[in-house]
Amino acid sequence: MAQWSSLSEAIAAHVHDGDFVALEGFTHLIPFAAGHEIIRQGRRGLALVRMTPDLIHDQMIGAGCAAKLTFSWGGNPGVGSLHRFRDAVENGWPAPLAIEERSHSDLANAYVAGAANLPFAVLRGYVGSSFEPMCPHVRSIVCPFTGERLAATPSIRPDVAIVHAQKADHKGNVLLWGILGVQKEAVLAAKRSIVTVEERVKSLDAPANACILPGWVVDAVCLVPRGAAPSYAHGYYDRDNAFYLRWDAISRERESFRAWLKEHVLDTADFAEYLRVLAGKSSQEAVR
Amino acid sequence: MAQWSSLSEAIAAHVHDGDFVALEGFTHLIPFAAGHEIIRQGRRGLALVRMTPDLIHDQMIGAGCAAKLTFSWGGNPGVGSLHRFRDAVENGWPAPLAIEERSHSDLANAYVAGAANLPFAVLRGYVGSSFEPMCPHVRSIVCPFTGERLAATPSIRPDVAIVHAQKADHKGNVLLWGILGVQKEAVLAAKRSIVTVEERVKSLDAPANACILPGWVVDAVCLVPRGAAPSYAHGYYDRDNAFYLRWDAISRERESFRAWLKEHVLDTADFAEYLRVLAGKSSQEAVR
Amino acid sequence: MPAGFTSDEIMTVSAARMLRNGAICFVGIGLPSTAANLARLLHAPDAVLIYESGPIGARPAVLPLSIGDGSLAETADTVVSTPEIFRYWLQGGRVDTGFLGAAQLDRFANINTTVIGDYHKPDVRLPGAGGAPEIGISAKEVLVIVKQSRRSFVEKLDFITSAGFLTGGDARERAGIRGKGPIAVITDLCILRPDRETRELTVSSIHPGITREQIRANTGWEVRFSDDCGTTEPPGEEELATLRDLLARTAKAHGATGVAA
Amino acid sequence: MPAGFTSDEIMTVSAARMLRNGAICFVGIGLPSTAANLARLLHAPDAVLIYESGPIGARPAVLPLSIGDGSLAETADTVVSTPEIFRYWLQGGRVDTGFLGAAQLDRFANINTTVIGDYHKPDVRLPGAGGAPEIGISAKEVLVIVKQSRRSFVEKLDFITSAGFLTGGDARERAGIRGKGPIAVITDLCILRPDRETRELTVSSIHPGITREQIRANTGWEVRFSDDCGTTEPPGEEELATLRDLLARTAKAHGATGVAA
Repeated sequence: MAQWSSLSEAIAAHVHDGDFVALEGFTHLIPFAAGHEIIRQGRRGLALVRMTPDLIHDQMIGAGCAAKLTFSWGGNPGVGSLHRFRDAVENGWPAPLAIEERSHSDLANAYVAGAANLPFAVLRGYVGSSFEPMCPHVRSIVCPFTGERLAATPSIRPDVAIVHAQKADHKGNVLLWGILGVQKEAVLAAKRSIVTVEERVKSLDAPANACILPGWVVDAVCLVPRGAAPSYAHGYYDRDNAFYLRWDAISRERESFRAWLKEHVLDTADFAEYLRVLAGKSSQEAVR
Repeated sequence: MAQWSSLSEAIAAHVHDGDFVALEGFTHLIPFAAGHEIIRQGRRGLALVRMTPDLIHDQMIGAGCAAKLTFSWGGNPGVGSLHRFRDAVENGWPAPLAIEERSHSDLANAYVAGAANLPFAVLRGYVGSSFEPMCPHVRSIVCPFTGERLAATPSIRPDVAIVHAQKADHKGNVLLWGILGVQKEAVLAAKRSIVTVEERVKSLDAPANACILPGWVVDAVCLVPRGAAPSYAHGYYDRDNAFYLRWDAISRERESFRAWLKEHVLDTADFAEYLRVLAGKSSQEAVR
Repeated sequence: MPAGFTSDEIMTVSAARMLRNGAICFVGIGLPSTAANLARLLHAPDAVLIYESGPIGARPAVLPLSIGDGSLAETADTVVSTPEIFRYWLQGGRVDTGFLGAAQLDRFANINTTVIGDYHKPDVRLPGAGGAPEIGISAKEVLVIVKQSRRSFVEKLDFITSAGFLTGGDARERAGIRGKGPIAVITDLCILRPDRETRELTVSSIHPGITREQIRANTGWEVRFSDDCGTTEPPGEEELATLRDLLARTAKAHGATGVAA
Repeated sequence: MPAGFTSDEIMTVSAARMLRNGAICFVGIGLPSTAANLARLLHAPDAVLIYESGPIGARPAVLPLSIGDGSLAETADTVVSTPEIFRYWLQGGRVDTGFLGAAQLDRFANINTTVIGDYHKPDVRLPGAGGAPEIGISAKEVLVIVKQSRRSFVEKLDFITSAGFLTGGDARERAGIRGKGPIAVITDLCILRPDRETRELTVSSIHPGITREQIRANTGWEVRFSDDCGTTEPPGEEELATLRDLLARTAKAHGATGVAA
């Protein structure tokens, strides 16, 4: 049953060291504020999962929160590599990062299987690739009717899923729209879930068949305006493309990353303060 | 690519004797007009599939169109048995009817597997029931990761799927809303598809993430106002509950059924005329 | 039968009482839907009613005649596809209480809604399984509501559509079924519950005015009565008024069919 | 290089020309997205662009910077969930043309976007597979657009992310893959197509002003030229104007990043 709470309370209550944590968002509605709060609270040893880990995962990995990453595409979309992710994989900094690598189709199916309480997913996948020899989670299964061989992979069942959405009502019923990604499946596949939202409303006033998470499948709902920035929230604000570009320079070296993290995340009280600090920076840069 | 056409042209072009045909609709948006046209055109030997075969399937079976029915619940919802269906199964009238019986969960999963181009579906199903010994399509499969045993059933891949929807635009993009049932999956699982609609519109003006079938996955779109009657079309007209009750008496005996079918379906040119004949009857009855 | 209420009314009221407030309830059409909605109007306003056609959190003003009435969609928190209902919501393990009807059941609360007689040459072809096989195994617990007679309470089923306790004892657990199974069967005569050891359905409460002889006469096996078997609390005024009001509204909306009761 | 257009421009225009009008196209971000949208603005107004984030039938006014830009959702015929895209639409067999980029490829058009060096101790960790493994096998045919160099066109891949023709000949069919595979690789120097027998990528068309020597120097294997190897038709005025206009609008909308080109 959804409890309205502050984000710091929600992370403290539901995300523990060593947990298997899904933060999802396919370019849209990425839960940046929640990721920052995980960093602030100093979580360690997390096994993270995300289809498209990007800046927020680069930050959590660089901050030392993660021991493992399950993913299908890890990059700065439209810009290039994730330097902190690469540094962890290539050099073990700040800690070694185990990876479980999948394709989008696999991971999307594996979330679906998790939401459906199945132990594995079946897909037409990976044929001819190096995944099956190299990645032990890719196995095969034979159709009991046709004899066809298909790929089978383990379902994803996170300890906790964290997503951002546009609205929730007082009961914690959550509405999201636009690019939906795999957020519904992530929440339904997880044991616990936290949803940050742009707006708390009296009534969702949702159209028929909209994507809604009933409050009783959510554990904590937190009001965090702009909580998906620098990604975007459809109907609320646009993607801050300039930040994605700036991140390439910030994250390239360990020292510049550490300085940025300290000033923007570790030394800020919450996401609202982070946004103020960031806004100050941007206006300074604009003045130069 | 969707072609706008008359329903009689669409049935003539896409439904052939012996085809495997899905007419879907979970209480809502049942394609009655299309079922009548199949009867009118005298199709024989059809293998029909529907989760909840009701009056329209009773009519097609009683008219002699069907050789087989795959289903999970066959009845007159809220009223009782389907007499024509029972007569076919119990007594082979007017023709023997083979049945492939499933549960809702199975058949829903089997349509999903069909839409996803998989040969089989996996579900937690049937444990402890008589299905596995009695029904050869229920087999089991072992999870390659956990060793758990689950049910496996063949996917549904109809030759043609027929559904009714609220609206389509000039390109044949189709919008439906309300109780969606398994219609999208049925269309995507089938080789060909026919959609009858209440209304042809310039633009669908659909909300984000509405249930839409793009015109290029549909073969024929037919304008058939009230084409789901006596079931209902959300936003257009209500369910004619009285007709469901009357059907019990009409269908109970072979002769009363045959007389009804001749007058209402075989001797009418199309669904519009059927509705006029039916309306005449109802007003006569109301006068008595 | 005492004056003041019918056997159908005490059956429905007794069933409704068993649905706890806040429970996520997967509702079959007919008697289960009547009982679940009555509970929602009485002590369980926060019960979440899920119908297999797609509505989650439905609050219909009148009883639906079919499992997919428009009123269910209009009043629900959300309406998803039927595959999603079965995959993410029922199989997903989110349902507390599965509320089932039955054509026939046996002493271990196994249910048949498929066929009477030989499967391949049936005497009576029933509507079939619907959601029952998976509701019976995936819901955390199951309530069964059914009118009691020798036709419905039989010694041996011709087909098990939905597993109860199978052959009794720990047979259900040994089959690997996760949900607890039928915790009560509510009829127009009494309430039966599974014996703790044998899991045989045992009369635990007899409706006022009903005799043990009547129950025996309407049960196809030698029915047992629990040691602490008591008398069912008769329907209270509010319970009766709410039920009658609901049925009257329903009859007015649909035309009286007698079915939804 | 002749005056009037850049090597990037002829690459994008050549790739765009290969997308037929009405094709259902699964679009990767970056170069494929540029080419597919250019095609849509030129000869293929009825091409249906599917992005893996969920939009089906997207018609963005400017190029998306990410695979899930809001403009894709706003202009699409419908937006479904990401699982649905991969399950019902790609795996469902509805995609005619998969449009891929590549970090590296080999002579049989196998693609690597995973890792350079040892998988477990990589020299360079690339972003990973994304949708490529299943686009490569489920789309009816695949187009690859990639800048040509000895770093991208290599003798041997460290990891096959997405299957091309595997070891050549009928290896792809023998592996049970249904889709036809890469029918063309379009680079900034030339167009390569698989040889009918060996399936080795063979230069079938050389961009104006490019020499065979340049192509050899930028290919990590001993590249072959087809017997009827010709010269690529230079970009026409309308093609160039449309591409430049699209890129200018995009730069204005996003701030110039140089990435989307």
